[in-house]
Amino acid sequence: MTTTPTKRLKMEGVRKRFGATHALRGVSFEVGPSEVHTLIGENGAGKSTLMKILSGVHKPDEGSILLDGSPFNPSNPHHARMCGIAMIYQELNLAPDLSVMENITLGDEPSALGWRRISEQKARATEALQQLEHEQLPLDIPVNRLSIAEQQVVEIARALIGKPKVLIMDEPTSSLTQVDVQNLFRVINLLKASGVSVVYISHFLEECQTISDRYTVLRDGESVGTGDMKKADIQHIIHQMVGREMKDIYPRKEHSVGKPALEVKGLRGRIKPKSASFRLHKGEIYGVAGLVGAGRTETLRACFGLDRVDSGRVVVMERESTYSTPTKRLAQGMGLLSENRKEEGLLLNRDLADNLTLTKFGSFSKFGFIPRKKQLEAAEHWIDKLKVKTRSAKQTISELSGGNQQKIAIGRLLHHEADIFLLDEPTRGIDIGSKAQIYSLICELAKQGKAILFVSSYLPELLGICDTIGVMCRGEIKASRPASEWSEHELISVAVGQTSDTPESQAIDTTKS
Amino acid sequence: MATDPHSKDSFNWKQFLNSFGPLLGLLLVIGLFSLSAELRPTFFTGGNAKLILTQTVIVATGALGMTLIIVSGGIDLSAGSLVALSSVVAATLLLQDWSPASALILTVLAGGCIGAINGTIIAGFRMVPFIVTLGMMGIARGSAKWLAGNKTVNPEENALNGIMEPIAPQNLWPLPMGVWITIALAIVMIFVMKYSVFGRYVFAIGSNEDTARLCGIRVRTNKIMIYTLAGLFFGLAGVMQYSRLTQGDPTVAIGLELEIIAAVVIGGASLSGGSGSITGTMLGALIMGVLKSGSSQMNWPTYMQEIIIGIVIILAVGLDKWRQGKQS
Amino acid sequence: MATDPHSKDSFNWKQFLNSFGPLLGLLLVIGLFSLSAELRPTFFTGGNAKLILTQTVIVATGALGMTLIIVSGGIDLSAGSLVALSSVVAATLLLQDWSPASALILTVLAGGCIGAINGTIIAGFRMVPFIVTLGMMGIARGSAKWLAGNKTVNPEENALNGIMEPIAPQNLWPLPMGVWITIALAIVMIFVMKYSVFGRYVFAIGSNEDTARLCGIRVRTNKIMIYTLAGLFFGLAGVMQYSRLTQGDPTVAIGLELEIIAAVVIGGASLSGGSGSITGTMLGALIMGVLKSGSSQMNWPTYMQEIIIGIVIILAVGLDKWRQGKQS
Amino acid sequence: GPAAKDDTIRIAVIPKGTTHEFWQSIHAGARKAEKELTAQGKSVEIIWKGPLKEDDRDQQMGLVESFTVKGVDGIVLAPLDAKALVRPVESAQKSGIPVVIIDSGLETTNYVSFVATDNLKGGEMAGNYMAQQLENKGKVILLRYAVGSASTENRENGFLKALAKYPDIELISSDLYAGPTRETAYQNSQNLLNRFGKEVDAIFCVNENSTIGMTKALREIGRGNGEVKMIGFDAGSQSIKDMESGDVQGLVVQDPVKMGYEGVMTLAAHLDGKKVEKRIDTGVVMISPENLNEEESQRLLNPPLDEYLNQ
Ligand SMILES: Nc1ncnc2c1ncn2[C@@H]1O[C@H](COP(=O)(O)OP(=O)(O)OP(=O)(O)O)[C@@H](O)[C@H]1O
Ligand SMILES: Nc1ncnc2c1ncn2[C@@H]1O[C@H](COP(=O)(O)OP(=O)(O)OP(=O)(O)O)[C@@H](O)[C@H]1O
Ligand SMILES: [Mg+2]
Ligand SMILES: [Mg+2]
Repeated sequence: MTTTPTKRLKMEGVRKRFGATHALRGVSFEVGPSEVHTLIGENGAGKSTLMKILSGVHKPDEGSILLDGSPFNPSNPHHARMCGIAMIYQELNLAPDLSVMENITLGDEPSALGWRRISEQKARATEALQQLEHEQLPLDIPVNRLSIAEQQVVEIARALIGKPKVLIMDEPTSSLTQVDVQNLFRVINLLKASGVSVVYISHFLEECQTISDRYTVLRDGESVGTGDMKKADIQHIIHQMVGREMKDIYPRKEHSVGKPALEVKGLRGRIKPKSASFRLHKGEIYGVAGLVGAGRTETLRACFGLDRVDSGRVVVMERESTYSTPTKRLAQGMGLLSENRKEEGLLLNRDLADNLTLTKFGSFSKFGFIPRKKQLEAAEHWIDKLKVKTRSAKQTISELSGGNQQKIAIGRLLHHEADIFLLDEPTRGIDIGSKAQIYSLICELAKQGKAILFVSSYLPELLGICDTIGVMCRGEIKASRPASEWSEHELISVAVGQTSDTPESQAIDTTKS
Repeated sequence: MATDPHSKDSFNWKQFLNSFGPLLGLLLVIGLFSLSAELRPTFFTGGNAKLILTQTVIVATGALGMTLIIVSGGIDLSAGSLVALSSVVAATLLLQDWSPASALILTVLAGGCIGAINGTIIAGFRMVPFIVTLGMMGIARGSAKWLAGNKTVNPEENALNGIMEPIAPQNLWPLPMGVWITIALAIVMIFVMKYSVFGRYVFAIGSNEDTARLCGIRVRTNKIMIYTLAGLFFGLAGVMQYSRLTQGDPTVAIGLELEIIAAVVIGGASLSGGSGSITGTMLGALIMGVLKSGSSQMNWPTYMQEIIIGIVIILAVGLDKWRQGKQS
Repeated sequence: MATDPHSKDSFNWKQFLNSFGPLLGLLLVIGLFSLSAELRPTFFTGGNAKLILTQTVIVATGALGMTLIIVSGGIDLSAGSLVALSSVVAATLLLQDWSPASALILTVLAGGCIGAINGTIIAGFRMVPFIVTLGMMGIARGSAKWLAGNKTVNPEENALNGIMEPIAPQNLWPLPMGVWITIALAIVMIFVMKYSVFGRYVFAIGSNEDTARLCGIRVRTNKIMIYTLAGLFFGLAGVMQYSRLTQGDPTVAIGLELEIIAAVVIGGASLSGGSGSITGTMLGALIMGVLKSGSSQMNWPTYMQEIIIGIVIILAVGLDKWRQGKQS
Repeated sequence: GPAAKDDTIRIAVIPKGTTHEFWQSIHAGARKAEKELTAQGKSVEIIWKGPLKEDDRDQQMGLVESFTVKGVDGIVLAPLDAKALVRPVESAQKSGIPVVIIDSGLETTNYVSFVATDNLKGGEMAGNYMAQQLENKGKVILLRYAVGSASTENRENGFLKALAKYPDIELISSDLYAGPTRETAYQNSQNLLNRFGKEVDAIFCVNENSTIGMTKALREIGRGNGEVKMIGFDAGSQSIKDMESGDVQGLVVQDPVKMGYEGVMTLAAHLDGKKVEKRIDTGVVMISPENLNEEESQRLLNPPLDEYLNQ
């Protein structure tokens, strides 16, 4: 199947420049029908750019595209869609005020003489949701009332309804949990069986190996390798990707656990959490697992003073301080890395220096004024330390790739010299090299005695670096144990609510390690 | 996947408030004036209802177009100038012996043309609507004065004068034709906004333009259509303005755009786009109309009217904000 | 990726255009008027430069405050009414025998108070600035008329009258005090916007309010401060307006807010917040001033002025858009 | 229409605006009439209401309409436009509400009476007086007021008509409009003078605001004090000061108090069933530094507003 003579899609010598940045410097890439093809590469390697060229968002500077053997030059996304190219973008793309049904059928409404045929629209949307086993999603509520994961499901559903020839998925699973990932894989396999070509982008290499037939590796805007995924050696792919060997991405640095830094008891927010309790110590990495919608994000936000606390207690550094604001929390040395950096986390049209030093201008300000030189020096220090790929500290942050943006967001907490780090999905959308870097950074921090709360939907990383893992389900921490006592399977079964048969489920407030 | 928060219950509540919020506002304002014993006997008469409707019709017609624009995430500051220009165009055409029917059509089309220019600049060059229409505000006003030769344009008595003529001013019936036209157009627009593909695209573009583009909606074309359609409405409002004054007046309707925008926003639309409704807008226009008419009949000094209308605008939108807060 | 070593080149080009874009615009407009042989002898005189500066000063002072607001992602439609109200307040205080100095201070503070009310409503209830200030526009205008008793307020000759008085109008020097005050304040504001923590917060809030909140910036407090500070500037502009007319006039400065906003936007600020500069704003105000003065001296009819200013607004912002497009 | 329940006669007086001193005087005149009629044992109530935005025709129409629906006993109106207000006025008349027009004309005869200054005559007076001041030779400027206002247009026409008789007087600018406020008038004056300030010999401004604005601008370029002959229309308190200091050479002055007074009295007489004149001229007077201090001038220039308005 992987060597069918007529390729569905063939891209050759594609080049693209954004100002001074060469995003693509000659990429060649082929996909056959009924093939799942993975694009692998570090952050900023050019994966999204390549796919955006295919879907008509960007125009290539050079290069040719052949679709089913004939030249294909999409002038806009509409054109590409008409030609059978569907794409799920890396960043969520929904019209928040429109309903679930309208978002699923957006741009391709069944209509007669310009009037919508609502029953058919409903049928199509329902069918797509059924495929993803999410038929319980109400069709008529605006999507801004869904959780991020549910929104992602809506996005995937949209890509399914057009009966595309080529389906591009740019990190579709970055905010999905295991269960939904399995659903997605089932759908991909169905599509594949019906002849659809799927281009799959993900930083989870195991995932890629499960689902893909072939792969192409991009490095610095060039395609550096392609091959059969099933037969490939992961270490070899990583080598091609980052240009060096990567043996152990989960570092084990010795760190000792000290006094309690953050203690939460029966915390209750407006909707979620219902009653969250945990205890985080200095020098500890505390992981929080759970299904999407379990209320992990809300717990962090309530702790940080961003959302209202209805009842319960928060004790910071052994001092009672339940009701608070982000300003006070930051002053207490607590920092939050938000789940959605684009909407809450970065000043997209400001430069890196401002973004990095925003919470702590104070450290170099005099009489309320900031010496720009010192600010830039501080920024460059962190840019070097975190190996951020950028022209200078004065570059606008929106011009960086997603992973590099994430590094800046983390860099801000480091610059702030926080003692308690609340990290909400810190590795979402980050390549494996950068991930390893962030893991070692986190361990480094723990070694320095910082307390780290690590929320993630990617279980291997939780198991890999955490000292303790708590599992959240329906707004409560159901169980909390040392990481060594958890297996991936157990984590999932607690997360989906099968806690009755696990004796440890009572261990809510016994966070000890 | 936990979907408990979206219970059917809260959904109906929202629906209810969304449709009845502006209606409650209207009743509140009417209630306010019914408190005055002095005003009651004259305020609650058919004649006064007709008066308010007639005085509201121009704002309401403009607001139909503005709703489209605001829902799509834009704004149009040139609406008032465009109404003035259209009133001059209509009068000039009539003066040059065009038939009332063709003058009507040509004027409405002229409004559409200027709307199309707005739309083309905004969509084609991706410029901020606020600025483009601020510029157009001056251009249209200046052109109106130029076309009118810096005077008012006074054609002979003709059929167009009748659109806004209140016959039998003491009674509710018959309503002037203009009122019926606006009601009919409002009904058409309710359907367009709710059930047409175009209507949904307007919401999609206002809600998230990038998404709309990536989903293959022709954002540029649709935006041009939105501003053109709005321009047609402003042109029609201009004809009505002509009919009301029985003259083309290049200095009329200064600041009307703000009144129109206020009507749309009081009606529940959000200036950041993506939400709003024609029913709400019509109620918003009526709230403004009742308020203006009532406070001018209340023997309050003029400045009190300005202050009170200002306060009501803030309160109306504040209340809306508050009830939306209740929902989430 | 492929981050070519920061090409010093393109960077400077950007810097250059950002600071000199509005300057080029100003030179262009001046160049336009120098084409007229008829105008040249009177237009390029010190006296005329002084005239333009004096006429621009009120817009420029208001624009200092408006820049803050627009950079923070807001807008203030009540600026014009506030200038009128302040002019009445100043005149009334002077009439009641307050000393000029205390009248000046109290008026500026009164402006600050109304700004603070705007800010409190906007930040406290998270309401759209457009609507809140639209309401305040009516409230302030009505209050001005009320305070003035629906008349103009004419105090005796006093020191405040001198702020805007052009002594020796045929020569550039001496410039009226008001011009110096505005220049001094502009310089202070340049530093505040660029180098102060508060200035950075203004940019941060305009760029992404949620992020600002997450980063511990007291968004509410800062917004109230922004609108209050802007109110102080509008109050000062009101004193200047008083000084210009030597009377408090509640009907003055209608539509001034749009002129002020236009100046800020021509100066390179984006209405969606997060960008803008004081230097640009000052140049924007000058562009508007030169245009108005020049075209009225060209004996162009008023409507030509309106049309041309409209076109310039669109072109200026379009050009800005275009050069930003060039950079990326 | 539905008459008032009690026997109070309610008369609506609708000016063009409310902030000019001129309209304050009209208001005083109306109050004076109210007082006199009350003293005669009639119960009369004056309702004084101007459009929300000055110079907004549409709003003034709305006021006439709502007073018609409300059913007042009569309306005294200073129409903002000679044509636009025709329909509401006719509609009021048809509903049995008599209308007296004051200050500016209306293009219909369907009203009770027209009480106003003869503005054409006022303009001519200004033209002739200017010629006399210039000894029939010189360069002059006319600063107009605004589009569509019948009274000021008549003044402008009267002025131009008078000037036509003097071939040696050259009109160097007559295209510029002062605009609605004193600030616009002042700015336009400054700009006009920057261009023509050195050559101009005399200027005529057709209303209160533009007279004050232009005088200020003239004084600033150092050509006040009679160097440029400044002739204005209407007398605001500032203009009188300016005449006293020698910066203004002539002011055509109307009698707004009389206009307001006669407007209401005429309407009251009509309501009593008496026959009234269709046209009542309230007169214009040329005030110059010579007759400034005469008693008649002082009565016109400093009407006893407080006596009637602050009660
Ligand atoms: N704006 C909103 N309005 C109403 N309900 C919301 C809103 N945002 C989230 N919810 C609800 O709150 C629940 C929890 O949200 P969320 O998915 O963010 O939790 P989480 O455990 O942090 O998941 P994640 O794995 O995405 O971090 C969801 O079920 C969702 O329906
Ligand atoms: N609109 C743009 N303007 C300027 N530079 C851009 C733009 N889009 C992408 N780039 C640059 O192009 C390069 C490739 O970016 P791209 O988003 O394709 O990377 P990616 O492989 O998808 O990375 P990630 O895994 O982080 O999503 C990056 O260096 C990025 O900074
Ligand atoms: Mg990407
Ligand atoms: Mg989450």
